[in-house]
Amino acid sequence: MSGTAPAIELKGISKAFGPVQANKDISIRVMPGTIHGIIGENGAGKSTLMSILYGFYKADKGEVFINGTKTEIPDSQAAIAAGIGMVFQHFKLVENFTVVENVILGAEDGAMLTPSIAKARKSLKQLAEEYELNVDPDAKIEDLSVGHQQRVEILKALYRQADILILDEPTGVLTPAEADHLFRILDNLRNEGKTIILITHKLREIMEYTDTVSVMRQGEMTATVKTAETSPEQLAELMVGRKVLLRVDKKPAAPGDVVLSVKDLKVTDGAGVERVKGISFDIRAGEIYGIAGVAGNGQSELMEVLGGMRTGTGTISLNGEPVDLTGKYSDGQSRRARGISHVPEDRHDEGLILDYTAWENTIFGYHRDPKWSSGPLMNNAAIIQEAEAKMQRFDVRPPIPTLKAKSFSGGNQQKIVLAREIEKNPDLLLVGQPTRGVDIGAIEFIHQEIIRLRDEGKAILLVSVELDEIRSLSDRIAVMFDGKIMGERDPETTDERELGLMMAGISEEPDKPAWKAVEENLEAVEHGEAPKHG
Amino acid sequence: MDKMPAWADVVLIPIISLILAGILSTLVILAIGENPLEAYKLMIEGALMRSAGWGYTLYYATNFMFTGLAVSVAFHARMFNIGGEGQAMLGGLGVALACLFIPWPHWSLAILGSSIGAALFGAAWALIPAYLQAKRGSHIVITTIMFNFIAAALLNYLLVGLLKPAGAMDPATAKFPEPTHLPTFQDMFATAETPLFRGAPANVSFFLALLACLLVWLLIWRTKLGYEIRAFGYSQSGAKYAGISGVKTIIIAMLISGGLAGMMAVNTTQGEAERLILNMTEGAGFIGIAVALMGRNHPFGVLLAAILFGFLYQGGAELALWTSIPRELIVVIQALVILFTGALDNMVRMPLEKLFLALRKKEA
Amino acid sequence: MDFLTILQVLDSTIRLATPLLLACLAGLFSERAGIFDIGLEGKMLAAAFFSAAVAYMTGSVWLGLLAGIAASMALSALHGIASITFQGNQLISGVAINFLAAGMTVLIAQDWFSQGGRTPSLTGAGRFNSITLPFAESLQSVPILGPIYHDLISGHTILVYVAFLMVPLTWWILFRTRFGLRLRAVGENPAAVDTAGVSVVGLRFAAVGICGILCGVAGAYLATALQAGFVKDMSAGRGYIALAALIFAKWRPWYALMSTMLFGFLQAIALRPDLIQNTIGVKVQVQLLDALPYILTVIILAGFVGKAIPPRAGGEPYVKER
Amino acid sequence: AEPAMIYDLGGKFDKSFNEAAFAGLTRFSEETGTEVREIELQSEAQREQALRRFADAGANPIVMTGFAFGNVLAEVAPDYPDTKFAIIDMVVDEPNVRSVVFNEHEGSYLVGMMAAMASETGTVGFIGGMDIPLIRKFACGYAQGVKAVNGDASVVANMTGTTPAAWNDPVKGSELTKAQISQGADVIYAAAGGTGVGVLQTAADEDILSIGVDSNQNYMHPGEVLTSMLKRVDNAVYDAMIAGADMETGFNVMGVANGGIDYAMDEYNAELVSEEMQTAVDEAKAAIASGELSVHDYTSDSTCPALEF
Ligand SMILES: Nc1ncnc2c1ncn2[C@@H]1O[C@H](COP(=O)(O)OP(=O)(O)OP(=O)(O)O)[C@@H](O)[C@H]1O
Ligand SMILES: Nc1ncnc2c1ncn2[C@@H]1O[C@H](COP(=O)(O)OP(=O)(O)OP(=O)(O)O)[C@@H](O)[C@H]1O
Ligand SMILES: [Mg+2]
Ligand SMILES: [Mg+2]
Repeated sequence: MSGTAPAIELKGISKAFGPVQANKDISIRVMPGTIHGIIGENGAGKSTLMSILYGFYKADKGEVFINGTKTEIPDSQAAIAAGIGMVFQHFKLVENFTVVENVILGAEDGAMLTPSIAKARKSLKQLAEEYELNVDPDAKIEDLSVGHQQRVEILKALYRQADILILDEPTGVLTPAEADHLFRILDNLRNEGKTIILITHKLREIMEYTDTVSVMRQGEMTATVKTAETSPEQLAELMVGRKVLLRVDKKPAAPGDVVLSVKDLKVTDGAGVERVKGISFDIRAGEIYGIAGVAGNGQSELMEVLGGMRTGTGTISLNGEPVDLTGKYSDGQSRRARGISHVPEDRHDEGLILDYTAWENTIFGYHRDPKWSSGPLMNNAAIIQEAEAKMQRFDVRPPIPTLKAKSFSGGNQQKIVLAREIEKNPDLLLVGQPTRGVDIGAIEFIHQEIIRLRDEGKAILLVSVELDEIRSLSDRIAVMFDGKIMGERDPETTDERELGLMMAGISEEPDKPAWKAVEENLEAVEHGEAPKHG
Repeated sequence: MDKMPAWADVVLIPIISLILAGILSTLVILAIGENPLEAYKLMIEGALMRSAGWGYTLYYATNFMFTGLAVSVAFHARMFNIGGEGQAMLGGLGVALACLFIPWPHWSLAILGSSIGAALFGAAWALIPAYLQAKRGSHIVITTIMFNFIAAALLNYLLVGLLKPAGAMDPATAKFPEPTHLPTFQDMFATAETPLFRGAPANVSFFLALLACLLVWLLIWRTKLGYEIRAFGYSQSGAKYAGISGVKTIIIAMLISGGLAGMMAVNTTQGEAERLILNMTEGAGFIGIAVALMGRNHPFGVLLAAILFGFLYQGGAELALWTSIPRELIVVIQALVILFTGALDNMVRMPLEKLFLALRKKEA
Repeated sequence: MDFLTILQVLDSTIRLATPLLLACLAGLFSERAGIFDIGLEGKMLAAAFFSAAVAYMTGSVWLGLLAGIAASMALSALHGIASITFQGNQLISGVAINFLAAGMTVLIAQDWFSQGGRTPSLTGAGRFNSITLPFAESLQSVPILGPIYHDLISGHTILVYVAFLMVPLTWWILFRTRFGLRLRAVGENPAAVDTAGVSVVGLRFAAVGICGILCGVAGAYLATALQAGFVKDMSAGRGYIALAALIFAKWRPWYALMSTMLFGFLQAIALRPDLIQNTIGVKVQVQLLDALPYILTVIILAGFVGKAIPPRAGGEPYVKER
Repeated sequence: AEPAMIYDLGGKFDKSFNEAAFAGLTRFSEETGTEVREIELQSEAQREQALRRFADAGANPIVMTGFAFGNVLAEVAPDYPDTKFAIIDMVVDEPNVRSVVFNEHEGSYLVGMMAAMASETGTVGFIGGMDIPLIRKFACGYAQGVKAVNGDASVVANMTGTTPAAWNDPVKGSELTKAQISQGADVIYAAAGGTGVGVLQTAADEDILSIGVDSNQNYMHPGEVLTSMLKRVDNAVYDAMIAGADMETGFNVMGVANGGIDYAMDEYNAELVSEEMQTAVDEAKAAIASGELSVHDYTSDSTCPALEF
């Protein structure tokens, strides 16, 4: 025990959301001037714990000590006063406000806005210099990239003079280069004596940047260790409670005929912005074609066009037959009838109707299939029976088809979607972010299922922001940046660095520091110019 | 894991809400210097203890079933159809045209024709707001309110001018011909020895409303269309993913909704007045909102809630007959019922959920 | 149409637009904070009754005004409790409030005055009388500007001037003060406000309260300035028109002024079938004139003014814990 | 048996004929000390219900206001041969029914004459409530009276609206009044229920003359209301109730001839009505009474010789 008091000490924190016990009797200590990592499966209670520390939720039980003094944190105001700042997993920014407006919101000086804004402008400039946190103070949030939005969140905290900064999964949406930049900033902050809590799913980040790490499982704190004294394998085991295979086992692919052929596909979104700028590729039977890229570079739109949710121009053909892209003669249902199944990126908003029962969800999108109905009426009994069988096969827990979808955990929800789409035995499977928000155990299972389908000779298009996932599943990897495919790589021969650069829109340019090129490129895109590199 | 058992959600909460509305109503009656017990006794005796009372209660309930179903079908697609009033007025027009200009040989055929007329006209009146919502994003709440006003002006124009028989005073059409008159409960159930439902306006369209409840139930919970409507209502992005067309779903749901609201006119216009009068809806379109809310947008719930509101109407009439309580008391009671069963639902729900959680914890 | 007739129509426009403007600004505060309010109608009605009743009983229109505001705020509080505290459905709460006001006003009026849900007529200090602005008389002879000043600008009740002053004031509050920033933020993203350490509930209640005050003034204007007493249902759908005007105005104060003036003008012109007949040369059915403001509203909403994007968090209760 | 009273949907305080009926009822119960059962309807379907419930309860006679009862009463009356019914504003041909109808066009004609004579601008106004034939009947009689005095006079006629709300929109009544004033009207006749309150108020505020309707409304703004067109529904109700169970049945036309329709003179408008005005109007009144002068009734053929709708 050293003489200094811990910056943060939580004692016996418990919190229930209705019947869900999100935090059970959690205690933790974080020393000042350190970066403390927290890892755990989805739903383990990490965000809840931090939200309690930030006064966003109120704990049912427990005490908080800041710098050794017991502190009541009934609301965020109190947390801010105690020097705590938090960057949430989903940013809490007002989209159509400018950066300064967001920064001063709640921390204004006096009742009038003008002086507050003037002052904030000045101190933003200072902070930008001090911590490499540049953003245009008059830009609207909705016009900024995620990376810059995140900077605004950090600026908000620093503007409120936070000494303790909590970051909840900050790198999930960043390019590797942006992530590097972020960690440089965090390093600076730590060197200034600030305390940082970092929640992440990425063991690599924990190992590289943190001083100490805590592991959570099912609402409980299972261990706190010094980072230097642990290993990724040990952390994974602590997280899931058993040994986990961190790599996927698969046989080499045996590609057959071309199933999907895409030529010069362009997609324009509702606001008139071109999101996919003329891409072409083929996928063969029995192979997994992985698309890597930072979220928002046109992958979602690509998937949506293929799935019939959007219109586009160009040509696609399935098994040699053309597919209508105008939306006039086709929609999601006719795509399904043609043998395209689609596991959407967002299971809550798209893949499932959360208020529908599991059995209703097992025919979602296929409900017009004559198999399920007699005349205008649906054959509910048959659907339920079939649903039960599917749930058994996909090990959905609990296998009760009459439960509402929202009462399943994330991993099981994803399994319901997969059961529906894979059991359809499609020619082409579109899979977006298959393991986002899914715990490690379920990830293993889902990966195996995808590979099984490939080995049965189906074509699979996989989109994921997780490089590791792309690399371990795909037979060919394409990287999308700014609506275009930057190039294709063989997973065996490429590496994270190369892919990371491509994700930022850069082919190798040895004479320039990578971060510099990255920044310039992102900036150009943001300002609507053509990227300078790539 | 649900927070509480389904029966508590479906039965307990509405009952507690109703009791709260009742308590406040009692206070209001006390405040205007009347005796609440007397009042409630009068209402119950007048509405439920005589066959003719039931004849009125069910007559009103028929209207509310149609408008309540209309609101709930639209609501399943997350469309808030406040235009029941206007759609019912247009439905009345459809009934009148069908009854006046087609020589029906028998009521059984006439009711078919007039139902189709009512549904078509009501649906047509819902079509424009639906289209504007689906295609142009015009807020359906506002457009349907506007369409209520426009319907009133249109009906006025027709009834003061074109459709009014020469020499008549009322802004109303001519009386419908004899063969279109619908059998009332009295015609159907009374015998010489047992004079039931004397003078009460309840008529065969009550059974039409029951049938509508059944069909709506089938539609929403048993058909592919209903599946799509609900899916769209729960999640528009989900519907898009599944290839369910938003435009189509909105328009179809609103057409069905408008058609149902229009069918209310079969009861009032063909069944009761036997001619189209200007004020034929009498606010039933708005009551439909409350009925749908109370009935949790389920046809069976709508049926029960419609009967409750029918009882309030008929009970209120009895109050007006035998006491000097102003008729607006019933409006206040309705407001309280809507408030507690609709807007303040969580006030009852939150503590109940806590209670059930605590109970469950104790068991475990 | 000669100049004086135009002035008269515009004068009528101002009087008819005033309650719409007040109600529209009321709705603006509420909806900017994310609380939809179709109960404007009911609040106006309640305020109209209580202002007239109290003005009659005390003989002071100012006390009447206060009473009207208090009544409207009481309904606002109800709306707040239902939709903010208990996270209920805002539309339903609004419908209930409209019913409640329609019933209660008549019930109480009958209990107090026994005049069939009406208040006795107000006289003298029980009413807002029109104000003649300085120099109105002496400037009347100045061509063009004189009549405009005398007939159009001067000669309204104080509440009309209050309503018009509310427009710049609302703009200033919303866009130049800390309160306004927070208010707008809470209608866009309440979570951002919450995590910035400001109470969402407090802000929303404040907005709903301001909405109550303005609806109260609108109702009092109907009963004690435009009229000399309350009759049942005297708000006659103005709350709904104000809502439509608010959407038309895209939730902005200056646009609110313009859109309510437009609606006021439509209503004023509907009162002058003779002018319409003279201008377009054909006689227009009264029923069509009567429906005209509503038809135009629909046409406007159909997107001829571009898409109106409501505050993003509008209509949704702020729920932290699901 | 005590009598019963059923008011039409407008309610008994409609500042119009229901209220006049209420006045008759009040006079009856004050004079005789008898309680009278009353109901204000709230829906169409209650017409029959109220009739039957009162008849079953032994009320006699049962008086109702409004033409809308016509159809229903024709069905109900035969079921209660021992009960007497009186209906106002409609004819029902049954042995136990007294039908009282009013020649409102005659009274409107008289006040129209007065308006034309009192007008200095040669323009007079009419503001109706909801646009229904009955109100057009008022307007048409009024316009004929105006033209009879001054063929060049113009009549500005407006209806308040097309929904029942038109009976209760004094704000719109006010604005219509102002609009009519700006068109030159300096006498305005309001036949608009509660909306008329706004008309009379604004006319008084703007210092022009107004004309009340149904009941004597001269008192509302002393010295500012020219006269009121009286429709003595109160008398009809009083008479029926006083006659009790022995009420004579049959057809009863109340017009200028039998004092059922009149115009109001009292201390409040004495100064407004000149000698010669009164003479002229009384002459016309006599002519109408004797049948010499016939005023066109709009509802007879839905046309009006003096006014276009
Ligand atoms: N606002 C809420 N209302 C109800 N339940 C909640 C709420 N927030 C979280 N939960 C539940 O509490 C549990 C813990 O959730 P939490 O968000 O803290 O997990 P997490 O560890 O941050 O997961 P993730 O990795 O997905 O961010 C989960 O079961 C979750 O469903
Ligand atoms: N020597 C350095 N080492 C590490 N990072 C640096 C270095 N110099 C600049 N940066 C960071 O790299 C980013 C890009 O630098 P650049 O000079 O383009 O800044 P900027 O354009 O003002 O920033 P922004 O992209 O926020 O508008 C900046 O955020 C800056 O903080
Ligand atoms: Mg989390
Ligand atoms: Mg830069």
